[in-house]
Amino acid sequence: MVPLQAYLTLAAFIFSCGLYGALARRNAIAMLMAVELMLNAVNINLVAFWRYGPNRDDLAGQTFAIFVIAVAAAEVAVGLALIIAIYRSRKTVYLDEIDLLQG
Amino acid sequence: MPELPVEIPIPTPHQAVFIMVAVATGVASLLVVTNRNLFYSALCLVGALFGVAGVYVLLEAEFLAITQVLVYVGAIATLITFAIMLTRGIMFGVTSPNNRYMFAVMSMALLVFLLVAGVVDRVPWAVAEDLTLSGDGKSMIVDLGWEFVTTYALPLELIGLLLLIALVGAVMLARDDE
Amino acid sequence: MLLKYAFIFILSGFALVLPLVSIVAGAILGPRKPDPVKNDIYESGLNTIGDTWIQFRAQFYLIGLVFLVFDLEVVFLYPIAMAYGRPEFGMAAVLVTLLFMALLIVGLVYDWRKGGLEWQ
Amino acid sequence: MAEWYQVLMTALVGAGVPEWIATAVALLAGVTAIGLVAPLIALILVWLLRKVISRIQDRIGPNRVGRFGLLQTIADIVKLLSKEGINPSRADFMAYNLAPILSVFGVLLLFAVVPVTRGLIGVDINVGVLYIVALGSIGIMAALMAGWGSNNKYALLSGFRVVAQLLSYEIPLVLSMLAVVLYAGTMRFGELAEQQGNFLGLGWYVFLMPGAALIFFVCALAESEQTPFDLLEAESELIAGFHIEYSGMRFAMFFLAQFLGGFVFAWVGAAMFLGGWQGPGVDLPGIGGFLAAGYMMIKTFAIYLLMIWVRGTFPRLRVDQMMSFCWKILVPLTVGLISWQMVVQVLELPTPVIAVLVLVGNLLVMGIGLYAVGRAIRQEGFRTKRAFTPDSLIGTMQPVAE
Repeated sequence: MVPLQAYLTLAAFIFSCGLYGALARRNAIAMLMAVELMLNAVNINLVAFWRYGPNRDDLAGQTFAIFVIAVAAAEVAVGLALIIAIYRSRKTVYLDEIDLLQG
Repeated sequence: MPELPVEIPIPTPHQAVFIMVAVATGVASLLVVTNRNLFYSALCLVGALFGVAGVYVLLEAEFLAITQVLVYVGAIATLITFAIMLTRGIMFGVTSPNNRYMFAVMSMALLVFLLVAGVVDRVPWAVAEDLTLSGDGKSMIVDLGWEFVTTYALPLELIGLLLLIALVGAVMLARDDE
Repeated sequence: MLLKYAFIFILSGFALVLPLVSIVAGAILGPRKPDPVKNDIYESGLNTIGDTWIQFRAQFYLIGLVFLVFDLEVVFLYPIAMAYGRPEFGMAAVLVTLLFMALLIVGLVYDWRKGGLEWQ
Repeated sequence: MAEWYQVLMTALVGAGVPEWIATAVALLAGVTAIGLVAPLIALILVWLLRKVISRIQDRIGPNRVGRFGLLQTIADIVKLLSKEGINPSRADFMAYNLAPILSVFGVLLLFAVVPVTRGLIGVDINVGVLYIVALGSIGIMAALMAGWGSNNKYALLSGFRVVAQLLSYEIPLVLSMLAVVLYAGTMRFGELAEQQGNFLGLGWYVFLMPGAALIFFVCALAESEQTPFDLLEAESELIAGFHIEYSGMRFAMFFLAQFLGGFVFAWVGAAMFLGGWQGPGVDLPGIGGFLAAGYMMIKTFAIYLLMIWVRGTFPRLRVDQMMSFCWKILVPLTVGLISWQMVVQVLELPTPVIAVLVLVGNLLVMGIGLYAVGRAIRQEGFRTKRAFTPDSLIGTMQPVAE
């Protein structure tokens, strides 16, 4: 059997990758992809805790993971639509060039 | 032949498969955030999402694994690829540069990983003694569906509402206004 | 259960190797005489004009959007359909499901009215 | 009922082989069987398609290489092997070369869950029905990569269309399969076939749910890119579709994936609606198993022949017609069907009454669907008399005005 720590470490690694990508990329789509990675890392943790936890008949971990996937999908849909709309008016997807609020 | 100072454990097939899947997933997700070509990033994202589906299978959550493939690989990755194609001028070369905080962020992310990994290793997790699953996989899916319409009925409706709002908002944003 | 997925795992390795081997075999057995005209891309026999990656309208994105929403509906509906086998599954549960489906149908109708499904 | 790998493993362990070697040998044997059978099926399918289409078009078809032209496909493979694999200029190496591999990958994986007979299913997983749909999305990714990587406007446009079409038709496909899952209460192909075994093995779901079966068939045609939904490779518009820049073995891979994809959908349809391996006499000792496997193959090939027949007779749809048909007719109909079934099945009624009500709902769905299609065709008749704008055909090819 694989120890629980192995899954958690993998999730931590994926989360750190996502964190780096979300903060270091200039391209908004690349940032969204990084956020997806972070959400996936969270899901791995949820399912791993469900699997190794004391009460596996309680499916809260899995249910929550499915809800996370649904919310992530909604986030991607709106996020990408925003990016496309901004690209149409400003011709850029680089976040540091989008400074609508600076007047 | 001299004795090795440390005994190298031979992994069971389960562990060997986990190591393969974990390494593939980790490398793919690292490539997602380091690749300079956005389209390749998206391809690596698909690989990483597949790897996560494999992790779910190893955790014996097969419905979640199939959901992962269905939603992430089937829909989200495709939408992201679409958006990449819709929003760029020239696709060759560097399409996904890093910003000026890159090195600071990199060290921070590394720090976060080391911290979490260290903590994960030291915490005495309350892992159950007996790890076999009760019932077959089918009863688990049935229970999932039952949970959706009873315990989680309200979250289910909220998800439906959220999706409706997301659809309406996204259609308004992305429509071509002639 | 894991034994079944081990089979799929092995099969996936095989399914990658089979086309790879065929393509490599084709590359080895076939001739290789590239020249600029042959390697040029074929667009109805005309010389290609401009950049290939011209911009596309957002129509395709809108289709993908509706698909995403319905895909998620499917993810929730399949377990609910399986749960029909439980004896305590009653009218209240059906109403919850129907309300969930109705919400998404409202989204589809909105997209329809707004012309998101028209192909111009 | 023991599965094939359990039988094989028990036999090997009985012969004194260690258990882990027995497991490995059993699984590898299964994989090898799929790997051998799938290309063989593809050979037969290509030959069958050519022969039947020729007959429909009043031709003879291949008849030179081997008896009845049976070896023609092998000759074609030799030809394709000896062809030059052309790398188009400025094509993206990774995307261009990965696309054909991925398309075959996605289709071969589908063979893991389709049933042959009782106990002879690659693996009978609990999510079998969803597995088919989920892995179909690999083909979408492959088409998108091929279209994008080829550096060709037609290929890219076709790649976009593939995605739009396959994504759209996945929804009514998966909902029509949901109708069966809702009634049967299982997603395993083995159990689905078991449940259709009443009435001498003729209690097939196609008699109970003709509407769902019809919608499944239409969507299967669209998902496997067959006529009348083959405008992804329409010669007159897109030359050859997303694989226009492919030659030699790389082209053959797309070809293989397309044929096997259509066949797998026929197989799934036979398993879900035509009773799988069920038929008269499958419970007989001895020959029962062979009869069952025979029934399964006959049903699958029958559906595939139906697909070829459609291919030989139907004209091709336009893009806008195709999308409207999916989203404005098929999706509302399937959602209505599911809702009807959900309400009917929860009522405390005797089983025959529920069956009759489900059948009534399906007939209603078929009626409404055919009426809607008929009305659309009549409207289309008026429309084509007006001068049509070529823009509507080229569609999204125009660059966005700056």
